[in-house]
Amino acid sequence: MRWINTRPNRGAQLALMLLPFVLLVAAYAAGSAARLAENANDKLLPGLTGFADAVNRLAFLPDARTGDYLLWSDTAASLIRLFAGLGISTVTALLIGMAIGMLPYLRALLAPFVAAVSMVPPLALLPILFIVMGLGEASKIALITIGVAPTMIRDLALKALELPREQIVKAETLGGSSWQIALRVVLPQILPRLVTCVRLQLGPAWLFLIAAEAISSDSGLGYRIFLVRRYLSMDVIFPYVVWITLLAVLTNFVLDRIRIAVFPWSELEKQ
Amino acid sequence: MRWINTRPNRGAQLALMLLPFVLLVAAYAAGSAARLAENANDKLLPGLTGFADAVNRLAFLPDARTGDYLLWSDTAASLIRLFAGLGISTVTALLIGMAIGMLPYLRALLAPFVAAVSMVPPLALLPILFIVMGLGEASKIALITIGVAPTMIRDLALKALELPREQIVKAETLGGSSWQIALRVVLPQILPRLVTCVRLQLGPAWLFLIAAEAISSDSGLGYRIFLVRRYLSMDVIFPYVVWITLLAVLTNFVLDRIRIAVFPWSELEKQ
Amino acid sequence: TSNAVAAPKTDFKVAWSIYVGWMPWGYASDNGIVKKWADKYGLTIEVTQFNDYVESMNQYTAGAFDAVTLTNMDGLSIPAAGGVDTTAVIVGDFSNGNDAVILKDKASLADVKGQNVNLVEFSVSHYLLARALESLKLSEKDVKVINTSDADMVSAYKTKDVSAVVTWNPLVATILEDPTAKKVFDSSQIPGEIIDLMVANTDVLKDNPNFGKALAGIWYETAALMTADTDEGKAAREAMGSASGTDLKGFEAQLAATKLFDKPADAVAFTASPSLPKTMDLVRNFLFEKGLLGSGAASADVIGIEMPDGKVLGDSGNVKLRFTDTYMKAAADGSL
Amino acid sequence: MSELIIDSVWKEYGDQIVLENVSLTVASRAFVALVGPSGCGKSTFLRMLLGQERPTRGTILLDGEPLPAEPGPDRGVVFQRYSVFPHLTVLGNVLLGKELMASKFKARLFGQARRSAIDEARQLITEVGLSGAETKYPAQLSGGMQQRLALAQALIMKPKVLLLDEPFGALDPGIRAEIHTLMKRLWNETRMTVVMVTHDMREAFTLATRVVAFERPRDRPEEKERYGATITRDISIWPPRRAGELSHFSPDRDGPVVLQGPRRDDPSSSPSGVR
Amino acid sequence: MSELIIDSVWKEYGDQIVLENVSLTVASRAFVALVGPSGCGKSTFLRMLLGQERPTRGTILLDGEPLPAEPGPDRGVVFQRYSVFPHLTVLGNVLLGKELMASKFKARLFGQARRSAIDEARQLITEVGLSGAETKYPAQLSGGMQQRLALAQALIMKPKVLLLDEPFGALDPGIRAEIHTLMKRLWNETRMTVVMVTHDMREAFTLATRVVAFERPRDRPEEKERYGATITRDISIWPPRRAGELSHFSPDRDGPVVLQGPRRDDPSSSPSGVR
Ligand SMILES: Nc1ncnc2c1ncn2[C@@H]1O[C@H](COP(=O)(O)OP(=O)(O)OP(=O)(O)O)[C@@H](O)[C@H]1O
Ligand SMILES: Nc1ncnc2c1ncn2[C@@H]1O[C@H](COP(=O)(O)OP(=O)(O)OP(=O)(O)O)[C@@H](O)[C@H]1O
Ligand SMILES: [Mg+2]
Ligand SMILES: [Mg+2]
Repeated sequence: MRWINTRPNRGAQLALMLLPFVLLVAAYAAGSAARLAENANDKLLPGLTGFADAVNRLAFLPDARTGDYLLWSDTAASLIRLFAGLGISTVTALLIGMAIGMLPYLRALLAPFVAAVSMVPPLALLPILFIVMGLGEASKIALITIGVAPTMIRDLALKALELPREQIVKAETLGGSSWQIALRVVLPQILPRLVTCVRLQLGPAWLFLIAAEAISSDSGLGYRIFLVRRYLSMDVIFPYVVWITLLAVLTNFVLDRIRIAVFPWSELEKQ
Repeated sequence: MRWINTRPNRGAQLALMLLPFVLLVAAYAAGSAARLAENANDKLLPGLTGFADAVNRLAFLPDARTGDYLLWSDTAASLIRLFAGLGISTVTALLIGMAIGMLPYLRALLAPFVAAVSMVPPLALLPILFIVMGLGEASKIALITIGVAPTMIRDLALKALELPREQIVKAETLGGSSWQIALRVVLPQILPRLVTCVRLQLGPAWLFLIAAEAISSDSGLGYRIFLVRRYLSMDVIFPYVVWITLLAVLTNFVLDRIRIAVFPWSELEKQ
Repeated sequence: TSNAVAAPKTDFKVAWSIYVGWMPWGYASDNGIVKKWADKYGLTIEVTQFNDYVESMNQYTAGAFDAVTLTNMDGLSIPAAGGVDTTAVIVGDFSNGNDAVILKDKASLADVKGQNVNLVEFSVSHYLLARALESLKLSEKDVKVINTSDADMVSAYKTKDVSAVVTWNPLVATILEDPTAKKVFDSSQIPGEIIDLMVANTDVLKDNPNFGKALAGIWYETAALMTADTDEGKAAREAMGSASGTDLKGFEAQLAATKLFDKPADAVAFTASPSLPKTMDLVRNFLFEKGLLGSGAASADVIGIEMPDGKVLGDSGNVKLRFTDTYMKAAADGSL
Repeated sequence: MSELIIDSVWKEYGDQIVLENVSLTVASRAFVALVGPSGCGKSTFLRMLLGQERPTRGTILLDGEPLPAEPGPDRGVVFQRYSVFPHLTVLGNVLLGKELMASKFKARLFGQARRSAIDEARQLITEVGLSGAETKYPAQLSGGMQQRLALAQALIMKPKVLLLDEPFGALDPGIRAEIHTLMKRLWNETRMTVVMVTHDMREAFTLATRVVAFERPRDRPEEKERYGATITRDISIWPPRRAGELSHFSPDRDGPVVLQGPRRDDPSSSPSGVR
Repeated sequence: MSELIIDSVWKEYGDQIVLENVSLTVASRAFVALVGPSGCGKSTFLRMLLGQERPTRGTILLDGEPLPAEPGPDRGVVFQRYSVFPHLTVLGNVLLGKELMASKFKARLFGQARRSAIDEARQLITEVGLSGAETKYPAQLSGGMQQRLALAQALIMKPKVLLLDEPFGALDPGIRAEIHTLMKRLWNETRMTVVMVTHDMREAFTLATRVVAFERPRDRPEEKERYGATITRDISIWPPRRAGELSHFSPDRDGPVVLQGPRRDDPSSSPSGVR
């Protein structure tokens, strides 16, 4: 039997899926044990009990200074920024992307500009951003938006352009105006793609959030990671990284479910 | 005439394309003039002559300390890292992505792991990366790879999976083994997508490069930006950002031309 | 950003970043001390914490803040060289061991010769290295400097290719936990040269002297609280430790390597002493050599530095950095 | 009335002449089948009637007025593919035209207006044999059902002219025969002129009142760019068919009935789907 | 020899029974047309003959041996779509099978071996009427040309059994007629058994030696999942056609010749392409 034709059964599939994660944890445990045997105070690869301590301290004991439960207050702070940034990007991308995709004049005006802007490395422009937006939440949200929106705009514009010309013509023969066609034909078909688009941008959005929090903040997951990095407190950094990853994976999954629930036809189309 | 049916002619199209860029420069010039009127030494928005001076100094006069022409030596250092990182990512993504797409066992093993890894914020793991890879070029290239490869792997795996089942079956009836099908059917059809995939990852790759150079380096475009950021030398930062953007836009364009030249059929397919 | 505008201003913005000598600002803000003093003078003072020191100075230089915490060297090379006339309102402390040159597996400073040295380029670490090399009659040509971000200095030290670093606390303390790390030179060997300041925009200060007074009031109340050997003092130190990502013990260790001016009289004396002009002369020459006083600077004299007694170091027509004891003296006299 | 007058129309794309001097008068309520080799410009001609493209030279008049420069509700269309909206249900697809016409900004109907529009839409859905499938999405329909839906969608606008571009080309013969019957009936019952492009001669002669053939008179490769296609034949069907007068011939059902054969697994296929 | 024996084969997907107790013996060099309503399991049956799927119950024998569990070079296939490789030229597509068989690791031929393979490929390309298009990519060919290419690609393997799943369903009638002629000739000249799924009765009766109909005997919605389709008719064509003996009837050309009509703009269409 050719390799491409052999398929694992359900059990094997589950086992295979878990294997790399188990291996990773095992490799970590071995590396950590080796380093701790050499230097019991080693901070780079703390043992699993070190993690348990840190997580317990951060998640279940109030902070001496603020009285907050840090993990949760950091998570709340970061998620608010993340979703605000993604939300603004989404709306912007939807409006501008659709307009670029539908209106030839706007396309001529904006498409090259957006393409150029999407290549600008936003991290290099942070000082400007902070001056313009101030140092509060606005600038963090703006960094996420600047980092994420141009790609989303291009993606959605492309999607709007890809709608078969026949559909638009058909809508015109049904008496649709530009506005009506945007509202009833283009928009609903773009929305599922928008959700997918947001999912693809989750990784970059977290990246920009962490970068913004690293610079000026007093709470947030990225802030905490950069704060304790000075002390090489990997016992805090690792759990935070895992937690961020989990949040991202979960968001990704939930968004896809939402798409299927709200736009059932988009799932039918695929098959 | 409906808005969606009005099209600019060639001249109007060119004018529209340039308009946002011109506006941006004009807005900058105005903002800069206003700030310079208040403080002639203002560094945040230097005047256009300030840029000319800085560019002249960096590109055409040797550096007092090293004797290098900084812009060019920085560009060379950065591009080597960028292309090394992208190159390694590309090869990795091609091999693993194709394997995941073609072999059900490997898919069960790796697909969920890669999906999880692609959500890990790489910047947070820098300390580990340094310890493992050292502080030299290796860790910079590794950061680009870690940041960029998981997304590419997923994209290529998806593409390999999307090949019509009929094609694979047909290849089997032509006597193809798994290896032969990979080599002669899947690989060549994935390559053009790989090029597109690299183009999409140019933005993130630059981002990770700049982040890596900001952390430890003695040359490179990102190094220079973060070094002079200490003095808010926007007269250097802006030209560097524009230069990076230009390089990215150019790479993007060249890669697409290469795809069309090397895989002419991939362009035919589109129509 | 109303540098030149004399209109009455009551809202002020102060930026600070996480460093042992500046933690009191965060504590004061959290615990109502800032509000108390601001209210006293009918002002509002918004205190913003930065994780990233460089960005806090950039924001001040660009005009987004009225006051910021920084070192004497950065005060000269960043806002002053950037044309922002800046006055040191409070001389808070100087580094007395907080900055150090650390070698891996080598015990003597002389061993630094020929090595790669990782440090934040153009920072006080760079200056410390220059002073250390001077003490050996060496110059920067004898080593190779590699710019490394402070946030990653600790993990950088752990890598094989790093053998020498220059940095500050808490990074010094964390690196020294590694048995291979040997401190071979530190700022206690150049006492009083690395000074931590609270600076404010000179124009703002001139128009609103109450702002300076409020800052002085905040600083000395907090400093007195944190140095007190009471439960309250301990609680304050613990809170500051926690805010800087460490604990009480770690914070107290950092404090021990800092000469904190908790009494205004000491600060006044330090500012008026003849050693300050000497230090600033060293600093400006270092910066000039590195080309950090502006690309067109013809000599170290381009920027004038005014001392409390009115003497000016450098171009008296272009004074951009001023030391004053006005506010600290007011605190010492109890006339705030 | 809905008479189409095409007067010496040329169409060029850049240097390439696609159509050369085409003149044709289509009587009101005629059913014209347009045939011709692939690439000769049939779709281009249809797009010009639709208003999607403009002739390079010449004029097109609808009821004596120049054609509007854009597609509009007076001319309906069914393409070979992409003629229905994948995000709307069957009912939603048929309603859409009503909604666009009646509600300028919201493009939606509510209350009584919506109920009466739904009644009308349902009636049309039943007429094209899709009743029962109202809540399905196009992806859940077979190709034949989708094309019937596209017809219903176009017909609810009561267009003066119905333009069909190979509407049944992608369907298999059994389904096609069913749709031919439907098409005949609709043409008889509604007051519209039909122009249909087709590759299928049998279809052309089964449905049309008149078959018009486009061809490039000069077809050597080196001449292709320089000369366009034009009308080479124009055949009226005998005995003449007229809309509204039921023809005595039932449409040809694609060959002899051989076995009580395959039926589509298609809930709304007419029970007499025997080939 | 290439006799297929299908013995009481069942196929279930989860709970759904698709095929129920299908038994069929296909003689060597027969041409079987498989017809039946959409969704009744024709493609599934073909996939089982191909080895792409395995029967849930029952056995399939090829020349007395159980079928290998995977597709292999003894059974060629042409699908309705995606049967040629878009990244290879016409010549590359036909050569591929030769290269895969001859070169295990590189999957490429060089030198003399390559030249002789090319000769063989060119001959086949000419036979299916594609000569002149050797360096074109599939995207540059019309649908009919692509399917002829797929045939050539399968035939170079000299398969014992050729399986066709609606290979001509997407083509328009003129092209289809041409391909039928070609198909007849190839079947006569090569030594293979053909099983073809089609929706088109006319095609089935034009080409096949035997027409087999699949149908679900119980077709009420609530029964659909529980009973599968099976063979309901099995008709041998009269007068019998036999491979190698030229039939006296030329394949039906889809209806009467009405006008010296549309030709395809297709360089390799046979010059007699008149309908
Ligand atoms: N927008 C366009 N720009 C340039 N050339 C075009 C355009 N649209 C069509 N053509 C050309 O015009 C000619 C006629 O095309 P058209 O689609 O009208 O042919 P057709 O008769 O409908 O063919 P088919 O039977 O294959 O649908 C073709 O040669 C085509 O390449
Ligand atoms: N992989 C599969 N998993 C589950 N069900 C399947 C699968 N493949 C086919 N089926 C089901 O089996 C039935 C038969 O499908 P098949 O494609 O064989 O029909 P068909 O006769 O070829 O139809 P058509 O004429 O439309 O091509 C259908 O109900 C289909 O939903
Ligand atoms: Mg056409
Ligand atoms: Mg099928």
